[in-house]
Amino acid sequence: MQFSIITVIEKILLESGFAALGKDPRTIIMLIIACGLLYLGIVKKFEPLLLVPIAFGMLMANLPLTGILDEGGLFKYIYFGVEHAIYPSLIFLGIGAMTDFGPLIARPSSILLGAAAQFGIFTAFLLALALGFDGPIAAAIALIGGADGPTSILAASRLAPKYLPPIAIAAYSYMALIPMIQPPIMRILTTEKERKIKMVQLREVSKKEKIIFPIAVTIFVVLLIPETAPLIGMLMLGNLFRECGVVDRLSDTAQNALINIVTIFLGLSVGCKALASTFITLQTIEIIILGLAAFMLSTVGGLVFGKIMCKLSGGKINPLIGSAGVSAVPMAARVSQTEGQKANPANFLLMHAMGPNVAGVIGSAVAAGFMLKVFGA
Amino acid sequence: MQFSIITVIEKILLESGFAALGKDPRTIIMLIIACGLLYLGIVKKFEPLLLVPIAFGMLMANLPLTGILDEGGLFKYIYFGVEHAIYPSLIFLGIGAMTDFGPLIARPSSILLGAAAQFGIFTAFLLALALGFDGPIAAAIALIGGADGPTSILAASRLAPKYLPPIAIAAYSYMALIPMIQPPIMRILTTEKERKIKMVQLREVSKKEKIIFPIAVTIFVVLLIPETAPLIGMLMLGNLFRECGVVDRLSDTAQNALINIVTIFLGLSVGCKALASTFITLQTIEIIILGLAAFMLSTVGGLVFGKIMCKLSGGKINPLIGSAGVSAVPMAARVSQTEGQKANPANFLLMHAMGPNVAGVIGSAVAAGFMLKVFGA
Amino acid sequence: MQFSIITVIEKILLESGFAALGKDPRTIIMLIIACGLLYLGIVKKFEPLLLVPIAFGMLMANLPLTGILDEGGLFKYIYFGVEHAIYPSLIFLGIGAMTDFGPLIARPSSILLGAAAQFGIFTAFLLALALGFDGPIAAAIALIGGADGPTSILAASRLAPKYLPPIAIAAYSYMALIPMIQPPIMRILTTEKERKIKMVQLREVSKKEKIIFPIAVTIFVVLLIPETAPLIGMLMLGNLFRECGVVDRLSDTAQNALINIVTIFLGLSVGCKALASTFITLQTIEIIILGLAAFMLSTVGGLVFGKIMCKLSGGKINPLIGSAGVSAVPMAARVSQTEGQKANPANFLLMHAMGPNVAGVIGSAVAAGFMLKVFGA
Amino acid sequence: MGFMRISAFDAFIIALSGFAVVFAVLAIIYIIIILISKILAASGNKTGDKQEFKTDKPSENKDISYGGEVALIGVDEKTAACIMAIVSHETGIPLSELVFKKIKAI
Amino acid sequence: MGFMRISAFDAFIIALSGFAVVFAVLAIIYIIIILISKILAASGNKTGDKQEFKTDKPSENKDISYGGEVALIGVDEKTAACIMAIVSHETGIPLSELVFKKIKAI
Amino acid sequence: MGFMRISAFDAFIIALSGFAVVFAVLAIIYIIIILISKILAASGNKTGDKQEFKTDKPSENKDISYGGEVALIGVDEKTAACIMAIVSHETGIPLSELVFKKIKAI
Ligand code: NA
Ligand code: NA
Ligand code: NA
Repeated sequence: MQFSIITVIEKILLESGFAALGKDPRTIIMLIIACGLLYLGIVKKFEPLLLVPIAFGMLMANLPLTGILDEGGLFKYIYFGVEHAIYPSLIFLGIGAMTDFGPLIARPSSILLGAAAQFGIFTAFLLALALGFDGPIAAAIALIGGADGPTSILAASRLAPKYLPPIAIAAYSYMALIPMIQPPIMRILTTEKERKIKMVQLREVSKKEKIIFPIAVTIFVVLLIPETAPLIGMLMLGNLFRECGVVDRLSDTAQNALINIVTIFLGLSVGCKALASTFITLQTIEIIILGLAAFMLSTVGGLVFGKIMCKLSGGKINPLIGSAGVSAVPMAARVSQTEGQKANPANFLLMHAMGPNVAGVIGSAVAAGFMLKVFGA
Repeated sequence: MQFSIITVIEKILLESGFAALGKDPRTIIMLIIACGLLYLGIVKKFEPLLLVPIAFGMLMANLPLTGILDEGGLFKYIYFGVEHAIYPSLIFLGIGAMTDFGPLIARPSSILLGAAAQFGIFTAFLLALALGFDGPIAAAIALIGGADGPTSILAASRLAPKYLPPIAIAAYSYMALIPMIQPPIMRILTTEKERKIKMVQLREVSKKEKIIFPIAVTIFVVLLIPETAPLIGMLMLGNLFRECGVVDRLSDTAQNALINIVTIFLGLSVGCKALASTFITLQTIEIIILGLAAFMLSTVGGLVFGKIMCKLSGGKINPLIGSAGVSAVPMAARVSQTEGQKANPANFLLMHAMGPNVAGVIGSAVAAGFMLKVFGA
Repeated sequence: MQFSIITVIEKILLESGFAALGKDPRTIIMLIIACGLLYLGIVKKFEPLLLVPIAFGMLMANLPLTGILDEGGLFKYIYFGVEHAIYPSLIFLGIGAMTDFGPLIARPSSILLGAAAQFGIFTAFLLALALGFDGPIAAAIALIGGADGPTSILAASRLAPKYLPPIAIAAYSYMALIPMIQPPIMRILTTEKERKIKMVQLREVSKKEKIIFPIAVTIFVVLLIPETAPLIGMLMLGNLFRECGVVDRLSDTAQNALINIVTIFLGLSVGCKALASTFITLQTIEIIILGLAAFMLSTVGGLVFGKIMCKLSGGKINPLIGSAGVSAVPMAARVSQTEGQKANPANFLLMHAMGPNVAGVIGSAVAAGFMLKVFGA
Repeated sequence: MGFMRISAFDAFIIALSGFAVVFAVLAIIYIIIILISKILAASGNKTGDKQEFKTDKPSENKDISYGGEVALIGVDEKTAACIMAIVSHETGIPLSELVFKKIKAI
Repeated sequence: MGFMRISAFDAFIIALSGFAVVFAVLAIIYIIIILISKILAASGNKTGDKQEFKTDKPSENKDISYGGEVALIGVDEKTAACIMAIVSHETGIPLSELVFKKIKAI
Repeated sequence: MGFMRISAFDAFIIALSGFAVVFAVLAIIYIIIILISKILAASGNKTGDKQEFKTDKPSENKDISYGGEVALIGVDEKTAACIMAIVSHETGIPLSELVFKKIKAI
């Protein structure tokens, strides 16, 4: 070892990230994208809870030579929970503890809207195949149309780990863009008269129904599609914590400390895999376009089925609640409320849209289970 | 790959859990047991914080073909903390932070009731051997009589991992059944006159005593029985957090976020190992019977020693506080209070019973350490 | 297996920790040191959040024959997060969420005081080499002078794992001793007139500046010294959580549940490695002396540069805020406040000292990154 | 991206059967919900354990239900939502169980 | 389950010595508690650092202590427990440090 | 500890360049902070988006700033710190954004 102050400074500059940036300028684009996502998360408030950690993870991972992604690096350990699909399940536990299935139980027919609004998943799947993506990857991309972040991440980690970052970022970004994506489609597909429909109040739901619901759903859905277990099972466990009334401290922790810790780690993990070599590709742009198509087609599916239900019910169902079936809880339900009130200021659709909205979470988990069954290892 | 919509649906049904249920109908029994435990936890409020996650874990693990227990499955990772005895120690940290050893320090003689009430452990051990169980397994079963869930789970994970689920479920169920198991024994073994005894108020305990207590107990107990370290050490660390007054935020986290997260994982881990092949056996029934015997004999041990102390103290000790020595904090102490008040409405035994009650936690941890010393690898 | 009650008791005593204590009496010294540290933490309130878990971990680890440090033992698993430098990063996430860089942004020149006050690191490094320590070990010891626990622990875990416990204990102890170490040096190096200087109020800092600051610092510092990524990156992520205003629940969890859980584990991990064989050595005493020297020299560095800035600014900067540049947030800033008020009761330096104080955290992280670059594997 | 491993026909079958499966599973949940409600209603009437029944229904007032409409008089939607959230928070009653007939600016 | 690996005699010895060990260890804790109290009392009197001593004893009133009895007049046990819990919660004083002499329905 | 692997000269160079690096990096942060402030000030004046600008400055009152001094009249420092902490807590305003001109015992 020979030192002089000049050699040391020289060594530092040569080994600094600035030197490395020069070698692969695409990294600079990644840093700009990361800052752009921070802007969207912080200033535009696009799902900031996920987008801020994702963007910061992307920022840190793309600063060269940190070794933070290598064996023994911090992100290597944090990524474990994405690699093994632990984080999405724990997030679903928390989401279950935050979700009130009451409106769904009060009007069970609304669950069908949560099925119809998965239409975009299956059409986007065909589009992705047409664009030349392999089956499993097409399935993972298509699930962006499920409008459900953890479901997309779990499916992508199993079916298309290489494409996890753009899929996750597209999923969360479009969830945040729901108030921009859905209203035009809603206005095109529904008539003024339909949008003005006031819905009758929902019946009351007993505590017993709310307690039995998560148990029964777990049993039947997981029996039918075993691959849904880590999502549906944990979602319903969280909901049981919430409703059973005897484990409030577990419910509280599931929807606070635990989900927050996991959200930080999940975001960093997703972001840290967004490296120039896999992110700045034609596929990323295709994924972004396919994701948007999937979202729009899911919205169409929900609205068209809403119109059918409106007809069948003799005009008692406002088709605007159909678009809430994409999930994106509670954003999509709020959009239904807003559009309904624009047509009729006395219209209050929020609670009616919550039924399809939470049904959409189950719907996309089932769709993910189906895709894992068909394409999983 | 050849598809038609009928082959796909057929494949789904053939690969669904319903098909698998037909092959092993014992699984249905397991699902019913899981629902029964959910009923006990939610409706009957049997230690719901543990029983609800255990039962739901059992439900999910017994739904066929989910792969959730396999290599790479969610429960495989969550189970790590039981397999390596991490969760019981962390739960003891939280319990320590919730426990006030003041009443024990104020009347130290009550600690002997916490020793006597481990009687059931050693008699049930002999009974289990007589029924043909191997030494380590007999020891793990016998520790149900310690009336302390984490201690039972830690010992079972080390001595009898195969029998962990029935042991844990029996331990928590009987802890919940204390208000039914103990009172008849208490009334048989004590006279009306004894039950009417009012005890003198406890002396005040200084903060210094409370701070030195956990440190001194750790040193001496772990020196004597090194195997007790992960239980006694963490229990006393939690208690030191509580009493020292300078780390309130650690104490708060130990008894809230941390213990709640670990409780969820511990419950799921225990439940997910309760599969038909090991659970629906004669041994499970034997464990349930032995566990009940252990609980009853522990109660007898505590009461008989209580009567001895009553005599020796010239009638100053109400023997009803002896049964609280089984631990099952604070349920057993409340039973002492209730029975005392039935005999004499002005009798207020709760605080006097808390001494033996918390001593019982130490007692069963020592008993577990002894068993691990004799039978541990 | 042959038993008699006497052989069993004999076996227990022979296998007890008391017997083992006799074999290696140095263990008794370790237990006394552990109790001494508990005393310092609890009664003298020396950084109790870390010192209480460290001391208790030391106590448990030195009680013989527990196996708690062996393969499969509790502390083996808990230590994972120190071994792989996970805990210090997560603690920095929480510290970032607790830190207000506002005073630094308001008077950016104060950041240079946070550089000058790392003087002790580089002088103590030379002293450690002179005492015969190897380069990496000397570097790890010298970083005690950075007055920043997690930074010291991260560097020691990478550069000198064998010396981690004395380094961590020295770092936290001296941080607690700041109110005793610094004032005499401050009074020697500054004149009464200098200490009386009142500083002008700081300008207001906009929310935008506070949001951009952590992002920009991460990019530039990590580009320059990539080795700082796990410290600077996580510190700034935590700060971004705090300032961006859209992820309050993540900020809250980072500075409560998460940092508390990690603090408990970090403390136990550090303490459990303090065994007689490596701790009761001449090196430990040398580390303690070198640590003190590093602290004092860092204080000198900050004060001298403070005097220079005072001169250059035409007497507008009170040099007392220089000593706060060592970090030890917020203790060192409070010392500046106290000393300033002693000279002039109307002097209110706290906020002015917070700038150098938080700059010192960045300064020592950069110094650690430099040492890792030079001496890291 | 390589070659197309799945024929157009197979792809269409997968998509169609996937959508059918989602519908089928959610339709089964639909049936389950109705069954639960019916069974609970039946058992509730049969056993007639009024004590327990009452805790489920905090009030006999048929007006307590989800959703419905709110007449907003001189109040914008955001303010109304705020008021509802505050009342829900203060009373501890979940938002979904509160009914607001009218919110009027004063 | 196989054969009995432990003879009846050995089993009995294990059980007996186990129970003895539990008693012995807890008896040692008993002694430790008494020693701590004695040493603290002695050192407290010797050094006479009243300042610190007072923080340990929030009041000189000898009535403040654990347990004791409560006369319940026209109040059921459950209500009394509720009242005690509420008072304890409101005042921030741990239940174990509160003394209720009488709880009377009004 | 073995032999000295680093010569005295090399050691000195490492120490000096390390200290220089710390200074250099923190000086760069210094420049970054000033650049951020200047750019924000410039863009703030150019675009003139007053709406957003106002949320950054809760008040036009120039007195709101960090630090400053407090005249303590008949109150010891500790009490003053307490008062400031309480006011900060009660109002929800961070301590660093509150200004106390005077704290006077009454
Ligand atoms: Na969905
Ligand atoms: Na016990
Ligand atoms: Na520093």
